[in-house]
Amino acid sequence: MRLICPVCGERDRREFYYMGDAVALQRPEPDAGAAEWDDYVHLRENPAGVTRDLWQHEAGCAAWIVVRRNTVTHEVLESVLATDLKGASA
Amino acid sequence: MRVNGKGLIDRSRPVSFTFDGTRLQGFAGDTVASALLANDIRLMARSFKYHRPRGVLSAGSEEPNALITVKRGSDAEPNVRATVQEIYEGLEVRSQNAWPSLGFDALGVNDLAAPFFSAGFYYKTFMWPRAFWERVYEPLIRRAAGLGGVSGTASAAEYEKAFAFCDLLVIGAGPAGLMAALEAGRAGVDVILADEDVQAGGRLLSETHGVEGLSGSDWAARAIAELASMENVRIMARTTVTGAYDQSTFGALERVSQHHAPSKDAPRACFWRIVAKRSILAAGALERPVAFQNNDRPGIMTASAVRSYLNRWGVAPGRNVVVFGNNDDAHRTAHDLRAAGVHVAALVDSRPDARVTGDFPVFTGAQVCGSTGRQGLEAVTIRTQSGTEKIATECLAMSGGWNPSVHLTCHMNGRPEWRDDIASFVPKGGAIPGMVTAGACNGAFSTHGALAEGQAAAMETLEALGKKGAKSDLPDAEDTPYRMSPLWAVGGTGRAWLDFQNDVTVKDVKQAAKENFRSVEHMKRYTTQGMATDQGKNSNVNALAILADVTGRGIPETGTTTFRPPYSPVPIAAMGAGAQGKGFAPERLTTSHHSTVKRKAPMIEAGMWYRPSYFPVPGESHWRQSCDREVNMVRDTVGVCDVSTLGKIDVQGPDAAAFLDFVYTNTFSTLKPGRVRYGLMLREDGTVMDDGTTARLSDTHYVMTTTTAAAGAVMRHLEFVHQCLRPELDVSMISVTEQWAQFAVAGPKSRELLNGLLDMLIDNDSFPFMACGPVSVGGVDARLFRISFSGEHAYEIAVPARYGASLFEALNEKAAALGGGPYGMEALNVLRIEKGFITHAEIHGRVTAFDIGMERMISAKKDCIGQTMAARPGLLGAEREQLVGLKPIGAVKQLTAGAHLFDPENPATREHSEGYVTSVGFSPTMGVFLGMGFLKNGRARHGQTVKLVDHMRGIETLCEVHGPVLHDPEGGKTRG
Amino acid sequence: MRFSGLRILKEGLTGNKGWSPHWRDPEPKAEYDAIVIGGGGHGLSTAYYLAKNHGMTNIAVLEKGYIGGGNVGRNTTIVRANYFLNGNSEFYSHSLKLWEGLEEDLNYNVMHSQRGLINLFHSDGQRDAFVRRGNAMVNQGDDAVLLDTAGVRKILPYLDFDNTRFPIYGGLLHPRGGTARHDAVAWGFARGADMRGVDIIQNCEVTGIDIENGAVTGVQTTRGAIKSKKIGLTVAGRSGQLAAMAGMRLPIESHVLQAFVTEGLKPVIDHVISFGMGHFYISQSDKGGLVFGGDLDFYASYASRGNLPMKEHVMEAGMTLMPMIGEAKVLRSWGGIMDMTPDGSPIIDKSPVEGLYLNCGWCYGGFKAVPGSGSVFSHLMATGRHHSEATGFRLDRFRTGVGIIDEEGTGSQHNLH
Amino acid sequence: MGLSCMIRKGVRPVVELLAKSPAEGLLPYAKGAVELSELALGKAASIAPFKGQLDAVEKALGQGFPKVGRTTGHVVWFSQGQYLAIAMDIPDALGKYAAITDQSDAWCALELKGAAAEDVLARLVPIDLRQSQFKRGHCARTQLGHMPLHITRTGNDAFRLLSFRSMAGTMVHEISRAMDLLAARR
Repeated sequence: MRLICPVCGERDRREFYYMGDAVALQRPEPDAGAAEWDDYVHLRENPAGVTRDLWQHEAGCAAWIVVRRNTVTHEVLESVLATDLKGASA
Repeated sequence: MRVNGKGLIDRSRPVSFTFDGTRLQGFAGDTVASALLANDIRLMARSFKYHRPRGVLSAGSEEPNALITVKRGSDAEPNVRATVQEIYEGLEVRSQNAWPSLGFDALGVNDLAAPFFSAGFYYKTFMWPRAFWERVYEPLIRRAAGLGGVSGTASAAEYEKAFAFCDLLVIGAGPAGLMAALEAGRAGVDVILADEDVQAGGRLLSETHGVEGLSGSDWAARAIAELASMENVRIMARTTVTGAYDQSTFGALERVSQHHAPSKDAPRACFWRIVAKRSILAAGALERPVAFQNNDRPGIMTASAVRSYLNRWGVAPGRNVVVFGNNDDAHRTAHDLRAAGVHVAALVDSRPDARVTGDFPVFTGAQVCGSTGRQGLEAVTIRTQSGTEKIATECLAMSGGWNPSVHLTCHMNGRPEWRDDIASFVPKGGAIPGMVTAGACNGAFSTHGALAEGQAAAMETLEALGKKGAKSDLPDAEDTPYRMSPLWAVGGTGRAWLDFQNDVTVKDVKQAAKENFRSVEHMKRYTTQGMATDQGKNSNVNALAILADVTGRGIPETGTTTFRPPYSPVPIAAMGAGAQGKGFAPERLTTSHHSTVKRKAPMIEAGMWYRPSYFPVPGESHWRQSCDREVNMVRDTVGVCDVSTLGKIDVQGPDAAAFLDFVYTNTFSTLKPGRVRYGLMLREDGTVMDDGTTARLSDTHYVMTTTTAAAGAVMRHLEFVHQCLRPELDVSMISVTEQWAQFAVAGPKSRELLNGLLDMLIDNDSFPFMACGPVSVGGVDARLFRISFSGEHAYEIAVPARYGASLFEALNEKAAALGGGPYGMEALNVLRIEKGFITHAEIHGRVTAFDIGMERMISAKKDCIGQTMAARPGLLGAEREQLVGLKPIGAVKQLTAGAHLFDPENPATREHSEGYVTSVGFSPTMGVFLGMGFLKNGRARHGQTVKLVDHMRGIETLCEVHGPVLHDPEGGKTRG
Repeated sequence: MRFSGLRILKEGLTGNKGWSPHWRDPEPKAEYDAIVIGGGGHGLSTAYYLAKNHGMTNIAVLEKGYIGGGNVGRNTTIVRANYFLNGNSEFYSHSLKLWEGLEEDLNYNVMHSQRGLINLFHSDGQRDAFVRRGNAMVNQGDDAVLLDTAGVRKILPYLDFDNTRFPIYGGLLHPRGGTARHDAVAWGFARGADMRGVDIIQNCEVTGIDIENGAVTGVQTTRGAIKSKKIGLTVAGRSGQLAAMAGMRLPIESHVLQAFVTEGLKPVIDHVISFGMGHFYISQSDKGGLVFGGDLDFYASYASRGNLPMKEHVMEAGMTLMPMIGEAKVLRSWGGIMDMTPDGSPIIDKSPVEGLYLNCGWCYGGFKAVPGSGSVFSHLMATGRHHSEATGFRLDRFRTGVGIIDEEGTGSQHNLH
Repeated sequence: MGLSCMIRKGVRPVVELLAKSPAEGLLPYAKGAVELSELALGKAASIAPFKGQLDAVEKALGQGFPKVGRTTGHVVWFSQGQYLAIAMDIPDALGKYAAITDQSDAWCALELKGAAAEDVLARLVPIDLRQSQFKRGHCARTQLGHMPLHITRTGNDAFRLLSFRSMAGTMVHEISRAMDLLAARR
């Protein structure tokens, strides 16, 4: 399996660390309440199909990236720097 | 029997080898199988279940019967295909799964008991009496099962792994693959051409019809020569592409030195990871047998195998051969044999309308329905319209038609499609992204068809690569149509084999269906059909057809089982190459390593690092003596310990302070430059992640320390928090763990030691407790931190790593002069237990700040990672197990880590377990064992007595519960 | 039909003509007293115990493909009860006791073989952790023995004790741990359930869950609508999709776990060996294949196949621990889809929807749990109350933080368990 | 080879600290058509420009910075937003615009040279090092076996390899093993 690092280009999966659903980027406010925090830390859409998940090019440039990927075919559709996404949303 | 004037072997180079101790001769270019047949040896192996005598079925890696063990120096390689292993001078080959001998195999009796060994019989019995399964039945079954054996000791052989990259990977060097590689190579793209065979050509090496007026092998040789002359083409012979993985990554096994005498330096095989932008599968096809009564005798093989032995290796598998098929292709075998002067006793074609000519007896609309000959074929019985007759023969060449080699296209869950006209499965387009299939593996069985599809595949691929391909004229070659009509099994009462190795017969499949194992997956798992070492390459389609027939479904509806990687088996040593011994993980050595080893300190692993456990001195025979001495040394004078393995992370930038406030539970923005503070880090779920001290070197520059174990995880976490949560913060992190060699100098005389070493003097005002700053030693810029993990007056001094070894010597020299010296992990552990400091033995991933009594360190004035979830009701309260100190008060004075804690009144059962011990050490300072552990509502139970029970070590004692800190609770010593 | 050696003999002498289906293929009825969705190990054992222990026979198991085609048919067949946290300890202990009587109970030889499981440790810290585990096992009433290096060498002489990267300090032996023939477990429970009247309906995919004012009323399937007021989900690997049909999100991420088998070899490994340092576990099947596995591929996936980096890691672990397996050839590798939860422990609970019960989140501990899971889940479905040995697997434990069962201590990141 | 670049400046040096190089005593090693030797990096500092300060940094340093995976003069791209200045003096003023971190002792620097150097690295490094793809001056952050690696092609058949100092022994072992196995093929 190969992923695209927006910084380094296409690399073997062995260079990447996987964290999970890209929901990790939307950290709730401290006072958001138990339900929202439970959602953030535990509950998952877990789609059989296209998903957005969070990886770090740990053995490479250390960039955290959001990868749009198909969980059934393992097709990689797009990958973006987490910082760019946050910049855009900010 | 050798046939003069035939074959590609080098008759000028005789090669001798042994089979079960008997010395035999073959020629360079022979496989074990061809050489044995040349020596008129047909019996080569025994089957798995019934131990039936077996010879070769095929001439390739798909061979299910002729598996042998190759002796290689001290070790042996089991389950080698005799059809693949090339012979070399001195090769030692042994047969397998037969005792006492291949000729007389005691377990052959299984064959007589076959009626009781029908499909799934073992699910229905061996249940009484209960104990007998493990004691009697299973051991017997295990001993009977298995094929070859591993030697039981580590193999001396070397294996390696490698990566390769290309624009186009062509899998298979038959006519289709060669044509594709030629066209792509000429167009200038980077090509890798991989083929599992020794020599390029595929079926061309085994057929008499040529290409462009040249013999097949000559044409292939010419093509390979042209390819070899191209810089952009890489030819990989003896290389089996074993698996297709995501994003066009392929696994491949190269047999590097198995074809010559074992050499201890050369790798036996290399496992390749090949990354290709595009791929072309030209894997050819495999001929399928026909199921009829006793179709498994030595001497019965596929028609194409007979042609291979004859045309490629110059061997006639028998002096007298019968050919049996359901297609025109099989006729070639009869013609080739005849032309080579081998007697063809009969050609039997199951099709009434088959058109056959040739000067040998021909039976159309007839079938071979049985055979005789215990250890080798003696005769076959054929059934014609006019009845049955017996024909004496040593070899039956059978053909049920061809199965395209679709296997790789199934590795990513692709399902092949059924084609009625050729009664075979063919690859589904797009099953492997970027892969095009061509030639026989695609259902194009003629040489012309293969060449044409190879060329077309190349053109399609070149276009996809954005390259212009110039179509060259196709070499002219035969284009005989493939005429066949399905014949899966010949009717009859006896046992007709489908899966030869696993002894699965037509009856077994029918019985499975009767017992409602009608799904193809159920049938497979119930009968073990297709689960042998050939993974059903020779048998799946036949078995499927029979299942379809008995369940009244069509073959497409019945579906197939999934072909999974590897295409052909891969040694664990190949995919795991380099890991044997220490190669599994890098070894990290501190700058004091060599000096430490010289001091005879036993080393222990700490993550990937090695750290000294203690430093023995003359007269000490037990580690406890050394440990006690080292503890006392630190308490009384001064000790030196290499702490370089702790993670050190430089945190710099205008927002460094704000960033640390967010990742730590406590506040670092209020920390003054030149000072150090202990920090606690939580995971977002509120559990403790790590702890350590962080020093502020300047307004915008901190250096954080982590535990040795968590260094990597913390660095990753910091980058996550920065890049994914707080990218607006202007801060950057870089690890300086490797840059600095850092040593703890601990004990009442630590300052005295340093003042005898540093280029300047320090005192309690210039360097109070928790101070840090630049110093210089021997003229080298260094960093000094006044921190303590021992509870004593202590420092940590860091120098650029190149000076580490030298400084360690200097520190020890000075320490010795003061009555001190180096100390190791054992002493460090005791010192911190006396002081109640935690390590990952305590913060093991399930404890909260509350559990370790640090909930007050979670500042309410700010948000931080883990703060919210740490406030969940379940993570607080008396029911939680809380950190306590423990002292034995019973008769038994020993404490053990891992023991559980109970109310003295209660039995030691799960319901009553109230906690457990995490760390234990003998405190020479206090003359008792001290422990740390977690106890329900522990903070409220100081002074109470609990029962410690360690079933594992047979220890039970009473303990007094107290606060974790015993040594110098007021901390006067550290400030001193 | 009752299976026995005698029966084998009789059939053998009469051409094996008398065998009958192990289970029927009935048409789905319009309504059942209870429906179990998922014909894997957990679903089939749930149905079996619903019928056997609770007398509920008008029930159906709905399977979208063929029964036993999920993780029960693609695992490394290990059966053990060596957990150390409340919630897990009592449950797996309960399950192991059921295993020990399973052949007689089912009249089906599932080849449960208690060949002993050894967890190796490689540092003092790991030893202490395993001692704590061993003590927890004995506290629970199960068995555990602490072995030092010599003790391990005695039963596993072929390990590399001299040169391996992470020296072997010892091991925790679980004598009652072992293996079983995975497919047979599914078939045995199917046959047992079928004999008690349970309808096992294959090729019947559930496409919707009908809910009226907060309670389930039935399911939509590829073979029509089926009514029932009690529905249990046992669809590990697909729990998220099924829960979504009921408008729920679960604390689950699906991951792929690979496993491997080598060509048949003469007996060489008698025990089940687990190498924590490299996350590698291995045993040898009765057919002679070395069956082994490692860690997750670590990325969310529904493709039952894995990639090279983890394959290589697993083989490398094998090579540093027991280089003598080097010449064994890997014959086949496959992948299963794991329901990974935030604490690595399962969920057996009522759902917010009345009549809809959850049995999911088995991570990769599902096989050994098959009998236990069926017995406690059937109890919950039949009585509405948690079984005494399975009170810990609550759905709300993550939100409240009460009774989190995190054996690995790696916290809420799903793939780290 | 002992690096003895000692800066004497303290008040009263009482000890003399000797410098040791990471792979001291392990190299050079030659096999087949390849040589492996240790490189003296000299002074090496990582430069991570603060937000929007790249221009200021370039000005202060009097040179442009390389693109990702490239080298400019003495500056190599090192990681996301991070550069490594090798054997050059860093003006203190730079600290205003960037995080400067001394890395002179953090890395074991080796040179692999020879016709088969690329084939040796193909045994250990998971990226495409073909001359056509990875040209002189190109660099990348990746892995060497299971070790972190910063690799630069310094010539047609020469590479500079940086990995953790503490892993020098394993680094040398793995590369020389690959050299041996490659040379033993026939």
